[in-house]
Amino acid sequence: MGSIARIEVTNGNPVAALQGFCARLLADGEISAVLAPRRLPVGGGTMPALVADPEQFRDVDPLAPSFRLNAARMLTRLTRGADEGGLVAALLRPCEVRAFIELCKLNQGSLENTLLVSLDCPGAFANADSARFPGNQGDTESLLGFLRAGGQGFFGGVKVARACRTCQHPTGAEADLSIGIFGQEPAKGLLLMANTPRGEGFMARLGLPEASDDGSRAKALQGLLEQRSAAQERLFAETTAATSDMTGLSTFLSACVNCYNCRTACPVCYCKECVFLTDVFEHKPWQYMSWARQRGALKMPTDTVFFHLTRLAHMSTACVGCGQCSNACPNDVPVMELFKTIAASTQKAFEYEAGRDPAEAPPLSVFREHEFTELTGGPD
Amino acid sequence: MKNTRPSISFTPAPLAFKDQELAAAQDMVRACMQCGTCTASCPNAFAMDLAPRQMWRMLLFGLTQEVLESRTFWLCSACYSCTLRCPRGLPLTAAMATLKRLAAAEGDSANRKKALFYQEFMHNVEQNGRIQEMGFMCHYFLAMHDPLLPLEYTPLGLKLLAKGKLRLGGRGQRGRLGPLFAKVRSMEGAS
Amino acid sequence: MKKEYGALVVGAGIGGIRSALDLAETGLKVALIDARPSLGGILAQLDHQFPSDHCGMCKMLPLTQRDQSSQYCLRKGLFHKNIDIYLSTELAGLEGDPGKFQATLSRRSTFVDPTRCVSCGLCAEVCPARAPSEFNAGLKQRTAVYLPVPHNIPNHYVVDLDTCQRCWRCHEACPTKAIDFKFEQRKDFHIIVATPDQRLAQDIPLWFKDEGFPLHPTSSGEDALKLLAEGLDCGLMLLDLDLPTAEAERTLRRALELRPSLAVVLLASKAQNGDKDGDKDRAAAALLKLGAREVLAKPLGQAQVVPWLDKLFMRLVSDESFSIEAGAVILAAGFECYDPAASPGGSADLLLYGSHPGVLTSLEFERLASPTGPSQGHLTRPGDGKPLKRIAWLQCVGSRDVKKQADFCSSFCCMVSIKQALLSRRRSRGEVETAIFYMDMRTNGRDYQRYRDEAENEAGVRFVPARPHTILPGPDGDILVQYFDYAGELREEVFDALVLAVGARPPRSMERLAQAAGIEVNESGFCATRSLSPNRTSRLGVFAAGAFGEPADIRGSLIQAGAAAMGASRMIRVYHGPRDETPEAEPEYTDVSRQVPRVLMALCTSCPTLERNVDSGLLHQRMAVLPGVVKVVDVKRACTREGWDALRQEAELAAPNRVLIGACLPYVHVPRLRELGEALRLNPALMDVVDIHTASFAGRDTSFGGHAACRASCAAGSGEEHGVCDCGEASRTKEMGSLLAMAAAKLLGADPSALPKATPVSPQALVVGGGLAGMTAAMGIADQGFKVVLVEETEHLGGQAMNLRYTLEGDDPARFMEDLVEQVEKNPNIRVLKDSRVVLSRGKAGRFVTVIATGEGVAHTLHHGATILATGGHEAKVYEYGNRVHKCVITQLELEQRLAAGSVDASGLKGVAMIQCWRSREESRNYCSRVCCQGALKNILMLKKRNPGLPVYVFYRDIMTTGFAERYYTEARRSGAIFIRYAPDSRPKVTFKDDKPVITALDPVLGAEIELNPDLLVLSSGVEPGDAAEIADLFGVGLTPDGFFQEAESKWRPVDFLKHGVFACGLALGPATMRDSLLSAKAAAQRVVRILSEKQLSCGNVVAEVRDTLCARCGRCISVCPYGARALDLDRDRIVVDELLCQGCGSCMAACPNSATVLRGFRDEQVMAVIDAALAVQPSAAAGL
Amino acid sequence: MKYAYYPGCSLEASAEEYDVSTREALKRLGVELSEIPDWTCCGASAAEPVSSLLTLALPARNLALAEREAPGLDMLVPCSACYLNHLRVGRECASDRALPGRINEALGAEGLRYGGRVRVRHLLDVLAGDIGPEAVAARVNRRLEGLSVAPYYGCQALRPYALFDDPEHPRSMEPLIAALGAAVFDWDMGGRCCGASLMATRRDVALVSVAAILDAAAGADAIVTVCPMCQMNLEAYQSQAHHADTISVLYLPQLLGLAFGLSDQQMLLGKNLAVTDALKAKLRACEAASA
Repeated sequence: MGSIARIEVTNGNPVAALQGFCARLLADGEISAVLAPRRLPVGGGTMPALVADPEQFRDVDPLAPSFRLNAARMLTRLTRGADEGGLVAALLRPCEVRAFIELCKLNQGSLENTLLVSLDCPGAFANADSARFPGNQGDTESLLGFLRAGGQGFFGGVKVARACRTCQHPTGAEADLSIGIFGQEPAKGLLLMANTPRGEGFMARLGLPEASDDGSRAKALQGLLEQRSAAQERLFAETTAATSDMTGLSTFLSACVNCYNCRTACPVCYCKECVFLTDVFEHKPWQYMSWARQRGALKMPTDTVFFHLTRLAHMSTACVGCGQCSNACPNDVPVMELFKTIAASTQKAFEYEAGRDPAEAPPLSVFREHEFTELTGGPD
Repeated sequence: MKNTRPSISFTPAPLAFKDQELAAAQDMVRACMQCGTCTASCPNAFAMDLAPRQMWRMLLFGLTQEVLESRTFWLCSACYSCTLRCPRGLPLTAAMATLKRLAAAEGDSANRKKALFYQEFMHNVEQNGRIQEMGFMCHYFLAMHDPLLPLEYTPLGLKLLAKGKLRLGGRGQRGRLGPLFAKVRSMEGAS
Repeated sequence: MKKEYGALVVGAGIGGIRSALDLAETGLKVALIDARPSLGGILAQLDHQFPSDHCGMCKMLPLTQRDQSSQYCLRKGLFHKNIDIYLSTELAGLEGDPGKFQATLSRRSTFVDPTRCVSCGLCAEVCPARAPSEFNAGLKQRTAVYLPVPHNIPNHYVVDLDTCQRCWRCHEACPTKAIDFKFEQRKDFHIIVATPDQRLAQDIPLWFKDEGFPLHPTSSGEDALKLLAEGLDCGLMLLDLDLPTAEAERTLRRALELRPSLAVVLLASKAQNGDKDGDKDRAAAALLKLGAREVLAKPLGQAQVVPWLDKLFMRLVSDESFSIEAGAVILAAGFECYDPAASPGGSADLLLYGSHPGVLTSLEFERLASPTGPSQGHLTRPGDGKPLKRIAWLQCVGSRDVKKQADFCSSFCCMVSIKQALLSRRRSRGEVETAIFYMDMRTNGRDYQRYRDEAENEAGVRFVPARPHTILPGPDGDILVQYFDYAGELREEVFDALVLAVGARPPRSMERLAQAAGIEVNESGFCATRSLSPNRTSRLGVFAAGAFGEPADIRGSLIQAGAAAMGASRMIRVYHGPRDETPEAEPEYTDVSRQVPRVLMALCTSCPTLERNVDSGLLHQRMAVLPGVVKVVDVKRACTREGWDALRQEAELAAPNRVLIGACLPYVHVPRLRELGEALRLNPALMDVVDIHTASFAGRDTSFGGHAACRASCAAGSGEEHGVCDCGEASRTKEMGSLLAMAAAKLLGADPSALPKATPVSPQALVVGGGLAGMTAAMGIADQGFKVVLVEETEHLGGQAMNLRYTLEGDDPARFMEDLVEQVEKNPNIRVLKDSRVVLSRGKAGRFVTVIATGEGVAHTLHHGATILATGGHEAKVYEYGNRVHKCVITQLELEQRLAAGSVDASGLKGVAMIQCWRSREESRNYCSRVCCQGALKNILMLKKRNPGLPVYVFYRDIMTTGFAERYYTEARRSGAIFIRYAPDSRPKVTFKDDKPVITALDPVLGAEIELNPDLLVLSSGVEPGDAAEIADLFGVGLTPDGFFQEAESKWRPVDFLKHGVFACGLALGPATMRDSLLSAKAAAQRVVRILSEKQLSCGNVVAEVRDTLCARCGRCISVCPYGARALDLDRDRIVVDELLCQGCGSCMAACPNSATVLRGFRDEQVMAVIDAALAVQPSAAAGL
Repeated sequence: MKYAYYPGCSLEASAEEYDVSTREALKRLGVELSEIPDWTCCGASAAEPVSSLLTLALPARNLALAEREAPGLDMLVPCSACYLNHLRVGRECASDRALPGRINEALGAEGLRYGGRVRVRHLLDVLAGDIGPEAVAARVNRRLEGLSVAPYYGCQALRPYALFDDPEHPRSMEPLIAALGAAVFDWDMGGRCCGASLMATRRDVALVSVAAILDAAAGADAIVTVCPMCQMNLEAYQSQAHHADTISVLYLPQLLGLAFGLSDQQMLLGKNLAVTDALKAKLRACEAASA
């Protein structure tokens, strides 16, 4: 376990404390800019922003339970290729850190050019609900209540997004530094833990007071995880039952209009131009006509299930379960539920976990001679 | 035939070629590649203290004393199985016979005793031209100075007598081979 | 007119195929002949080969100019533009001299016309005769008319006359009249019977009355000659030796003058008692020399003469003899497996072979374990099918055995047994117990020791150092093996099966071949070759390839074949003058990319299986309405000559820009598509052949009644609508329709654009390393007219081989090296750069650019087409046992040098001890260095020659003298050296007493500790590679964990790298004797000549391309490409494909989620369209058909 | 067909029945034997351990006599030991150039000269090879139906020089036995050594081999041998090899003679040490059947 420090919270405002933390980071010569969630001027919630001027930190709010999009893809654009001067520090949720690690494995970004700082994630509201939570507009009191409740239970009649309620990775231990919130009194102070050598270096330079982990965080975490894994089992059971055969799957996805928003929002779907947008799927009239005659009637637009099956095939081993696909879906198709369920089984089959370890190669790019022997009929 | 022999140490002096027979025996088995086929094919191997393969090995190492003390070559019944099967084509049965001759000539008293049977046989042939079984057996018992020995052969002797299969007197070939034996003895003596 | 060839290759095993391909790819025309009716030799029967445990024959196929040659499994068959294959053909005679050989070839007819046979198998179903199947090594039976190899393409039946019972049923059963026994020629096959024996003269006409031969019995030779003089068209004369000898001889000589093609058979009465028979035999022998064909013993019996004469007639009429001209000849007749049943020296079935079902030879076990074998690969005992739980392997059966005239080691059986044991362990997941009985486990290839360790330690194969003497039938039907183990205990073990690791023997037809080719044979019966010119036979211009000169494993055979090809190619260049500069014109095709696709569909019909169970009318209608299909025609039997001509006329008429042929065996027609392409001036990539034959079996009951029979039964059925019958005719038509529709959809999407332009080749080669291998390779290339630059790091040429003074076979390496260095420095085509190093190298096959820095700082940039890396190796450093500390401890190399220089006086020594495998074959260097055993033996023989009485003791683990080196091992023992085996864990210990070594070790035979105090200790330190890491990075090639070069494939591409255009040879590839280095150098030279002899290297039709806009540079396609053809171009930040390396395997397409990489001919839309066509989602369905 | 005949010492004394039956059987087969005058002992298995030169000189003397007295004839030797000793002279001289000189120097003592021209033939080789089973069958007038005969070849007739049969699995006697109408007993101990030369020095070791052979022959009516040493060894020590029921042991020519209609007395069956009554009964039955 790396060394631990303490971020003092003055007058019960943890957001201000973190803004000060960001300023100190920027003050360090090596960091050239900080990518952090910033409050939107109107409508509540936050969006990621690349802050280079320390003054601008005043409306940065990493704790707000608003998660409009997964910032991993943004970070890849900042860190691709050779670093042009200085590191980018990034305050990310754990699922964003893990998504970024997956993308780095595919040479889309590089870990060397960034300092990853992850926050304990009590969860966030779905885009539709996030505006209704006062905490998103800077109301510290409701934010403190949200943090103390560890994200569980109702807030103004609304729960956090189902993806967060079933998330098994509330802490970003893979990042260089991680900010501990669970089991702490948000009004008094937060923990800062270093997980990697680079994290240790920065923590030393930040000069924050030493702290010790009295196990309260672990205990809180333990309780949260039990509750969330039960929720996840329910989700898996529900989804599996609903999509066990083709008819079930097509009804599950019947609301889909092929707008491909879920692909755009998905951090690990890294293709520049999805094959479903290319000429491959511009079918000729006679093909539509013969399909229609073949089956009597043809659902339009076609290739809906084909699209989701293809996406599952391509990225289910890299899915970190951040829920942005459901967030982005205009017609509330339960895409997250489908992808989280399938991703769980494929990753288990390959004994692989997305974002767990930067050195672990993605399964489909590795050939092992003696694999799935029960399928291939023996080692020979 | 477990052979946990004590450790043998020797400085590899050039092999003594003073004895013609020893050199001949070694030359016969020099190309042995220790495959063990001869040992396994020998019908009398179970009674041998040194397996034939080990005996050839010691012969090549020049340990003639240990070889001559062993019973192995006396137990060879010249059935030529080993010579037939040896993948190196070595004349193993001839090597065994050579060791018998060597033991009879240079070996200790026990070896000379074992050679008596063959020497008495040849002595009888020299005198009578053709072997006289009765005469030969009597001379052999005398030479062995072992009173109990004749008792072993009496049941067989009586049966042969009863069947009239034992000739008593000589058959006119007396001394025919005298000159030949003398000549051979002089030639072998000289060489 | 005699056909002209660059080279004639005798024997179409892997050696022959490799030599033929290596020559054909340099543009030479090659005639490849084989006595068997099938291709592939022994490898057609082997599925798994060590050390990779897979088959890899197809890796021998050319990587560039792929479309000139077959691109499918080589065990199925081979075709190449420049290779003519003659099967069932033997070399009958060879006259002339290098550059202009006249070879007479005799072809034994198979009585089946290949252009007619559609391999429907009806003949085999009616044939009553049975014979052991050669393909299954006798484990199964086959009929007299049979398929030599079940999976060959094209697959034609052949008649084996010796087994044939002449019932003629196959002739009647054959639907296409392909089997021809020449009945009609019987009536004009006159037979003269010249015999004074009246009774015989009456009997013969009686016996032959219904055979249809015109017979002319004559009582004397004169009458017979009179008939001949009158011009009788006589085919055979039976000449009775009871005629006076003079008359018989005159008749024979005169008859042959009148009709040279006349066959004369002598009738000789059985040797009566008394001495008269002596001269009867002599007379017969004389007449045979004069030209009589054979001698038939009298008295003749009808049951014996009639079949004999029938078969002789069929032979005489059908066999043919023709002659060809060739510049050079390569003999690659391979070897026969030793047959334990027919062992010379009488003691035949000491090993129960033949009498116990569980005793098999290694070839039979290979067939047993093969999925195409008798038991479909299940390890069950032939005969009663009892599953095998305990299997033993017995090494050196028929090898290393003076009694069986085999004082040589067959060099591959140890590895074959390890492979088979490993295979059995793996396939049974460890349930089968395996044990190998051996004397020396010879694993002297580079990776073989690791293979053995894997078998022994991981797979649990038991290695027993003992030679079982007696094999007895076990208690309950199994096998009892008795042997003497090293501890001197007599052991008995029971096994279900015993596999005899049979060695190699010269091919059965060896004397005939040697006599025909005019070459000498060594005393073991193999072709005599000299050690430092391993490929040359005793006759100039005739080379030995593969395992013909010396038993060798696959890697050895392939390297020998490559070297032989180089020798032949150089011989042809030297005697034929400069290469004919005009390569045939590349056929140019019309550009159809602008045209609307017009598909011509040709369906093959009137073949027995196809015609009678498909509704052709409905099929035609459905196909005609497919998008893009303009014409659907029927062609009668496209596989026959007439059928193909009819198809070509149809095509010329319809002038399509796509041609689709529905026929049986697609691969058979692929070579013909090129010919059709030239006729229609249409790129063959726009044509396709689809297999509609298998579809015709769908839903058909096995009885051959076919559709006609069942239609009758259906009609009689209860009121079903006429025409619709349940025997599956409708489903077969639908299936065939969807197959054709899929192929049509694929053709529609075919990419008519021209291929990426061919890369021009700069006709020069770079050789890195001036040792024995580098120089030999350079000479090999330079002699064939190409420029070579030879770069050597040190100041002088020669490398490691300069340290050698004498070899085991008695050659003088010093003089050999002097000549070689002199020739290299004098050769006009070779530019030698000493004391210089390669600094930078870029480019790909055919277009390399390399910068070389010389000692004086001058930088040369060189444009060259190919590179050979021969950086060599050196003696491994040994710092233990007082080496370099005590004067009395030296290495084998130092001993050799001192013995040669005379600084060690052998007669003064009192005793010498040697220790083998020092720091070799164990973890720090886990490979056998292959040269130290031979090094030790040559030193022993030299010491013993100078001081016969000198005691020499050699501590060894396994003496690795493979091939004919075994003879020297026997000689060394016969000279008095004593060999003491030690196990790795009980190594001899060395201490020193007054500066003399004292060695204590356990002698396993005596079971006793022995202590030696010799006055000289010699260590075999082994071989290490030169420091090649830097060179490897420069040229982008890999290294093995031990630092040798990692070749593309250790067996099938032994001198190539995965990166095309870069080759390696000599010590840098792996431990090698001088002979091995010479061979691999020549093989590498020939691979380079293959590239340089092309003006430009064009890639195949199916090559990958990158659609740059879609590519996210994730790099997955680079890591997944098995041929290393893709790389990230850092400056232009794009993924680039080397078309030459790309073999169109499609792995990159599978890995890319975004279809950014595309394979010509397999685009997404195409494949989607094919899938739709498969589901019968076509307009024809739309049209309600 | 005429052969120079060398009976050997034991055929004069303890194996007289082998000599008589050989002469009678061959006479019936039209083979003329002319005994080599003044022949002497060939050294049997005792010469080799005494002197290497004597081992070759003694048989060479008989060969020289045969060349002088019966030029051009093969020498027929019934006893395997004598056969090997005489055969070895030719073989050793072929491989060692100096040897003929030394042998003739020794034979000089009696004015004899060994030219190496005579071919040494074993009785079994002549019966199976030159005469052949058809000629034997033609002579049979008392078919030995129902008799199960185990062919025993011994060692030195087959090894180390395998001239007329497979040294590991000998078969040559089988067609002869079949020609007599008898059944060939199926066993694979035909070529196994009976340890005869050890009977005098190490009887315990030799008895083990004898017991093994007799056990394997259980169920056969008789064992047929072609060597007096094997015959003596198998018939004389049956009780000492604690072999329960004795088994008859005959010489091959004796069997031939019986089948040719000769009486027990003519074949000196009395002299055999082991002829069971069961065998005699069966012979009588065959006699009756063919009368």
